[in-house]
Amino acid sequence: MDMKALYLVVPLAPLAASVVVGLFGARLGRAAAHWLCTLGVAAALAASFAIWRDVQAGNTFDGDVYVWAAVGGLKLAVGFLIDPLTTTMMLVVTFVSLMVHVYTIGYMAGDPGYTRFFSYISLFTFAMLMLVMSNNFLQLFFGWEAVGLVSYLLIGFWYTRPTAIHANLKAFLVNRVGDFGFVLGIGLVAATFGSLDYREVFARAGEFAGTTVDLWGVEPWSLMTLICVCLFVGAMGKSAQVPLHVWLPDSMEGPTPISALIHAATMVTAGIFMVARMSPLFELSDTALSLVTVVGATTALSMAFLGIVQNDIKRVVAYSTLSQLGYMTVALGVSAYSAAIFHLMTHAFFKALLFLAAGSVIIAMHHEQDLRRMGGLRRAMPITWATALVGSLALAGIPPFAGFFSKDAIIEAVHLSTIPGHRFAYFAVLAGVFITAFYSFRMLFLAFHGAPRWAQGGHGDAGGGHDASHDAGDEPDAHGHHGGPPKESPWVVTVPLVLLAIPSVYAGWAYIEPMLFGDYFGGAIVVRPEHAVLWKLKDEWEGVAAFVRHGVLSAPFWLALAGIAAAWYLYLANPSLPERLRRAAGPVYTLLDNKYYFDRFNEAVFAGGARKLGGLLSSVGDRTIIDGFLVNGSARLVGWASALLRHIQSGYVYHYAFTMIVGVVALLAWFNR
Amino acid sequence: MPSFAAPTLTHYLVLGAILFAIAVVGIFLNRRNVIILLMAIELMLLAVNLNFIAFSHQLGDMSGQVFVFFILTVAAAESAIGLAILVLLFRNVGSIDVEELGKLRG
Amino acid sequence: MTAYLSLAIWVPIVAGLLVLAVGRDRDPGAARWIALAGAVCGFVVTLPLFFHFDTTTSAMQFVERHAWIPRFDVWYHLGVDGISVLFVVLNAFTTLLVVWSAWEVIQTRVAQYMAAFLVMSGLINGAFAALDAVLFYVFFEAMLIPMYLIIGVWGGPNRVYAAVKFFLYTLLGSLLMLVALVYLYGASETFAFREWYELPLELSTQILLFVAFFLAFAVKVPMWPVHTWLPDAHVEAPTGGSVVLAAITLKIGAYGFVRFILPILPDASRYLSTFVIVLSLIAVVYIGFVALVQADMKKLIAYSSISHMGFVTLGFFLFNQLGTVGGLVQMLSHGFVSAAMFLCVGVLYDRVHSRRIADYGGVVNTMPRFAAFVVLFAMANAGLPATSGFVGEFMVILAAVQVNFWLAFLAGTTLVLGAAYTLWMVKRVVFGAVANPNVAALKDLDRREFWLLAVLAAMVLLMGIWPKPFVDVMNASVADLLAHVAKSKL
Amino acid sequence: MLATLAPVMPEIVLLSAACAILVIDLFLDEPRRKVSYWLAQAALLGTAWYVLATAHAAPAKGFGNMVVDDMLSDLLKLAALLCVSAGLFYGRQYFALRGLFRGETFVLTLFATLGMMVMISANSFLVLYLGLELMSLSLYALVALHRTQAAAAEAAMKYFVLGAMASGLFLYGTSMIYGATGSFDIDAVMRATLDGPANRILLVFGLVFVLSGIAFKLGAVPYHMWVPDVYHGAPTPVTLLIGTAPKLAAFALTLRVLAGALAGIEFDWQGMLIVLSLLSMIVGNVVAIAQSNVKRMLAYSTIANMGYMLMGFLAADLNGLSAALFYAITYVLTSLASFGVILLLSREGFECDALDDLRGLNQRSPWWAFIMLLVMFSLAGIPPTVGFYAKFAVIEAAVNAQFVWLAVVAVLASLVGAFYYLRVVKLMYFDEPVDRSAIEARGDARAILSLNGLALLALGILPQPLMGLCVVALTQSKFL
Repeated sequence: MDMKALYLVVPLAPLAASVVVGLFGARLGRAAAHWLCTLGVAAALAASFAIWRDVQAGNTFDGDVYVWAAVGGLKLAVGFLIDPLTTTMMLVVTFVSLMVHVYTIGYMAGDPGYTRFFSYISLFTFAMLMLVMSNNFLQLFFGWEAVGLVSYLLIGFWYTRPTAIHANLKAFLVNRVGDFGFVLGIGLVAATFGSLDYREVFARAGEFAGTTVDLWGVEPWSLMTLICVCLFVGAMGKSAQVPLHVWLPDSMEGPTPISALIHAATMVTAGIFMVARMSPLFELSDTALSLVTVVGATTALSMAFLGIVQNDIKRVVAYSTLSQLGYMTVALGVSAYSAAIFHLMTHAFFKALLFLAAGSVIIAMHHEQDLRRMGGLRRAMPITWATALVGSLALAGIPPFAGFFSKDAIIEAVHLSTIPGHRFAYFAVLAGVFITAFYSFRMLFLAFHGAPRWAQGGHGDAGGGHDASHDAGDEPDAHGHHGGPPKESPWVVTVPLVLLAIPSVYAGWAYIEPMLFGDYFGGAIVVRPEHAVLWKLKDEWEGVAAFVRHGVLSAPFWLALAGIAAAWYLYLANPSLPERLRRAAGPVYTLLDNKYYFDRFNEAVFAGGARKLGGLLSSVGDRTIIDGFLVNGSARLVGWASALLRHIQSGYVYHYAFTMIVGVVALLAWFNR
Repeated sequence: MPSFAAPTLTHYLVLGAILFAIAVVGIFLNRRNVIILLMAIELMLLAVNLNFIAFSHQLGDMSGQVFVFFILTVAAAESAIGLAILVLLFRNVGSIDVEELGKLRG
Repeated sequence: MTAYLSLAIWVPIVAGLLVLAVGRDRDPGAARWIALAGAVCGFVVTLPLFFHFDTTTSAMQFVERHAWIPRFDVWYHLGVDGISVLFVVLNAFTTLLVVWSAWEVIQTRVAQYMAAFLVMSGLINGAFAALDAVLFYVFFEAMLIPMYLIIGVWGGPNRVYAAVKFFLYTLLGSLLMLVALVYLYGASETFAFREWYELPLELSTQILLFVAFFLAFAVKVPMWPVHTWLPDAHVEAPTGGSVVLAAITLKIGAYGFVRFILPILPDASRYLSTFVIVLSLIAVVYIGFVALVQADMKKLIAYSSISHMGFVTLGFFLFNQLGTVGGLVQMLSHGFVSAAMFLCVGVLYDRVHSRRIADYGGVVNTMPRFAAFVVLFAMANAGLPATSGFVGEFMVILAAVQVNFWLAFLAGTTLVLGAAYTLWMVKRVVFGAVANPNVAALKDLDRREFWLLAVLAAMVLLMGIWPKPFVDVMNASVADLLAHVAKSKL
Repeated sequence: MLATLAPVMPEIVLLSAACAILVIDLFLDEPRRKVSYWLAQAALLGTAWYVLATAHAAPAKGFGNMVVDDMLSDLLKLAALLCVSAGLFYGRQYFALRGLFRGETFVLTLFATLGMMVMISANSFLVLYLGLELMSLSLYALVALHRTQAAAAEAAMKYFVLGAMASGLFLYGTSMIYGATGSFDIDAVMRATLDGPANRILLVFGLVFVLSGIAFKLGAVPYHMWVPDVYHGAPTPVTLLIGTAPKLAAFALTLRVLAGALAGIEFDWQGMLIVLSLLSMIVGNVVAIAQSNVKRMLAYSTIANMGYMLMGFLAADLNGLSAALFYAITYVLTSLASFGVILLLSREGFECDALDDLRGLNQRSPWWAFIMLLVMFSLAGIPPTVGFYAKFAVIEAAVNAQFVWLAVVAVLASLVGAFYYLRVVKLMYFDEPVDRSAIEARGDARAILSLNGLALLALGILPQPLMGLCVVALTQSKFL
């Protein structure tokens, strides 16, 4: 089968499955539905793997499938760009998607919307693949918004829950704010380069390095900075960077599989992928890169803090995702694009693992998500515990797990970077390691170790603080079987966990060398010499063992260990301490608990403000001024004139005669002067 | 008795105009009854006749005076109809007072 | 060369009269079937227009020219080019939809209802195909009568005010245009407005003529601030009326810009382009906010139409190929999307007889297939890629960036605003738990309604996935138009 | 001798018929009153046929140049005759129900028509005056026909007084013109004003007074005060007669006097016409909105429409005058239909003259509602009815004569006007009917009214034949 057909199979197989299951799901029945979708994604994975090997053998591909529209010299088309970066992402997406498909068979077993759910996650896989494989900005934007749409549908999957439909609207709108910036960036690219194809844009990117554009009163900006900032706003929206991150925690309202697939492994990484793909443009603008670094650092640090205070198991993982995305963005900022992609890959595995483990715990605990009512599940759920431990170790960055290699590489890269803002980034990234280790093991200990707390009735002592509105509503009890002690989840759930645990372990040391230091990405990623931090690292590279030995001696590793120790001491050795600490840190705790008041601010200013402004414009602008004054006003004016003139027709003959004579006299006077 | 020059065209025209003005004023100043209106109309036509005769004499052309005869006949017909309507008005409205003629208005 | 255009005009009108003749209120069946036959023939006649259309040339095609009023050198002169052919087909298609959708809904005076739509469809085709200024004007105004009757006779409680306001608003603009047309006739001794493209006019006259034409077409587009008739007309009009009003009648206004204002008054257009662009942006942003707070579904969709049409006028006054084609595509897609959304509201209104958002909630639980369609059309209205709503907006934003970044910035806000008010409505109406007994008693789409929405959904998706066939039709004519606009006439 | 009388043969035929009917009617008792009605119709249609038969291109003068029979006068005479005949068809049932179905009704109508024909083909101020008076006096009598009605008496008195005063003004003006130009003959006066030694002050004085007389007949503001009261007071068929045919005669009067005789001082009367036209359009359209009585509303509509017609005269060239002629004819046609529908709806003891009586007509009888819709949209000047082309032609004439601002005001006034025409359509189509009694009307009246209504649409779709005819008529009459 020639390669071009294979490229088409990758996105179309999940699409076909999704459409068939979507339209005829009810008639096909649940088994046929999940088999069809899983097969679709599996076909995509196999094809991706074949393409990956073909690309490793050196032949990339960049061509159009069909011309979407040709207007005024601008060719808009749908086409594929197959190169190492694309194939890596394709593998990650299809692999995680397959794991989630298999996992969903178990997790959503009792849910009435079973076939609809499968159709949605296959549709999501199609959309993500189109985004990743595109060779022009138009299709990139198509994939961009399509994943936004499917995440909207999935977050609001249980549409009867008010919190879910609030969350999905919020997610879509915040994504749209990002897309607003993104479309402006694409507009600028089209205006400057006269084409939306990557090949032409990247080839001629250099010419416009110096050009500036004046923006009304603001002193002239460098064009490339403007383009990159706009594109990055799109990335911020999709990859949930501060301040456009508010939607991710709420998207936990959706079923857990999608949290794993969309809000950990694939969609949120779309922003990172896009910036990496746009490396030729970003390299031309230092201001944009420093912005990326600063935003990434703030996200990494601020979100990590929030992870500590969460009591809902899924929200802890959600904030951990936000923080890790901050790491990847920092990596992009310091031009260590391949490190970012590497971390993206490893993070996809262990984060999906953690989410699915959390899901497994939720099933076992009959949809109890509150960490304070778990504990001691180690013995009851050994496989979930073991895989969760692997995930946590990887997340914390303990060698030889994958997390260590990718996160350490980023920290080193930031350390060597000279981009403005790199000192703050380095501090944030380092502090982040400690906090990440702390909250990931806090979750592990609270859930799997210590005394079981699920037996006590009521809500448990340490409830307090965390906002009751969101978490109280647990997922609708789709499973029916309530009560009974937690026991290990069926194989359909645990097998994906194990399969994800494997790459979380070996992916790190296996791929660090080719990806970071080898020519793995080839032409896909362009780095200017003065930014090339990874080349400096390359000089000191003597192999994986040396890297581990060096890593073990350096600060991040010890910070991670300290984090784990702190978590062990606080939650296992001296469980009453966190309560006292919380009370001692009064105002800081409330600040963290209210997620820095972002939500309340957005609600009041943007949502409330828009409604008030709309109300004002509608009532004053439309009704009173235009309608009342101009339209009905003129009607009343004519009515008044009509009534006035009507009185002149008095009915008396002499008045009529008088008017006639006045007429004659007036004509005489007027025309005889 | 100072010598008295023969009246020229303008004298006649002025007289005609005065008569005409009196007739017109008669129509719209009159508040009492309709007969005065009829009389005013007759006066107006007579004023016009005066004008015609003056011009005809001045131009030395007979057609002006011929026109006068037509006007006289038409004036007669007019007053006939006017009086008929007057009678009708009296029978229906009960009075020929101009003030009563105000019901059709607006 | 068969006279397709004359057929496209007179077949619906004759069918309408036939329906009137045969229609009796006791057994409306006959009237309905003849109306459907008329609508189908009307649509079939327009298909060759699209399939035999030569996309390479910008010249007028399917031209027919017969003497009509030699006294004023007025000809019965018809022809379509890239800009107008799609709208003739869209109009016939919409009429077919409306006749089909009003099958059971309209019970009183069915014959007159169907006849009004058919006659109006013929008149609208006439307006799009006319190449003679008087012929265009006659169709442009005659179109008001059927719509006036539709809103007035079958409308809602406040229909009289809405109908009269609609009529007088449009009449005000068009009467001033009449004086402008006559003035141009005086200057050029012909009413064939394509000759006016070369007629030299100095700037001051051009500006006066611009004001006259602008008022006529701005009212119909509608542009802010002469838009307040549209929400009233939509709220009061029956479903079919709203569909045709939104899908086609608004397009005549925008078509007027492209056919009259831009080519005949190029210098005035360029001179006043900032003025029009500012109005368009107000329409996009101001109306976006106003739409957010509407409590009545139809009013919300009406305001969203104004916002989308703001994009069209913005696209036209950017004077580049991308902007103008984007504007035209946006008009076409808005025809499908707004027609579909009004039909959806119509489906709900026929069951619950209320248009207030507050009276609904959790419709998805009882009408899942309907909910799927509503979400699809809501996404198209918000301009999601792969739906037709995105194509026009994307092109206009791209064109706006070429002119000025801040234009694109303001225009771009529609991405957020459009999604906000549409999806907020969808959230309150479609999603959530079953709100009240009315919603609980709802039954899902019947076969007729399903296929109606399915056809529209197919068109929306087709135009979203592959707009090339539509864009290719317009390219040549738009290029020729822009050549005219670029050439100064002073 | 017969040859010299050829130009006036139609008038002679009509006169003799009228006198015959006057005498015959004496011998007819009540049930056979129909005979005089049909005789009157026969007279009208016979004369119309005669006019049509003897129509010939070249203008012929008669009675020593005092009467002219050109194509224009044939066209106007034909229109007037057919209009009066249709008026009688419509009004017949109304007359019968109200006891007005008497000989003198028909005789007076015929004499009024005769007066109009004389005015139309007059070529001298004297004949103009005679025709004017013959028509006016007959109409005064007709208005007072309904002996028992106080309103009719009041309307007749007002019409008489003001009419007499207007003709007085007209005569005073004629005397001035006679004094300035020395002749009554229109061609002679025209030559005198164009290049002769005419005394300008006297001429303009005369013009003002003559114009006042003419404006009264047309019903232009400020001489319009009689129109609403007479339309409202008179019995509806008489209102129909007053509102239609005399307008054609008034058009001929205006044409002969202004465009013909006083062509020399064109600049002056153009200025005056602008004032009259502007005022009429505005006052007519604005005050009509406040009316609740159909007849009064149509009265104001007449005033407004006459304002539009005068706009045609401003250009004073073939283009303008043919537009005005076309406007006059189409207006008469539309006005005929409008009163026709009102007469159709009137029944025993029920005057359909309040606007509310039209409520829900579409439900009572969709056909007549459609006809009234066509009438209303034709009056408002909305295509595809013929009213649009009339307004279009007149506006084109005004713009052609560089009066663009006047055209704009005219267009805005017609917008205001459109409101009350729309209101009638609203009443008919949107509201529920107040009384649901069936519509009884004679077959012939229904047929002619339908034809009349459909003519508005037919002429709307193909206006060229009538427009062409107007142009030819004016060019043939050679006084341009």
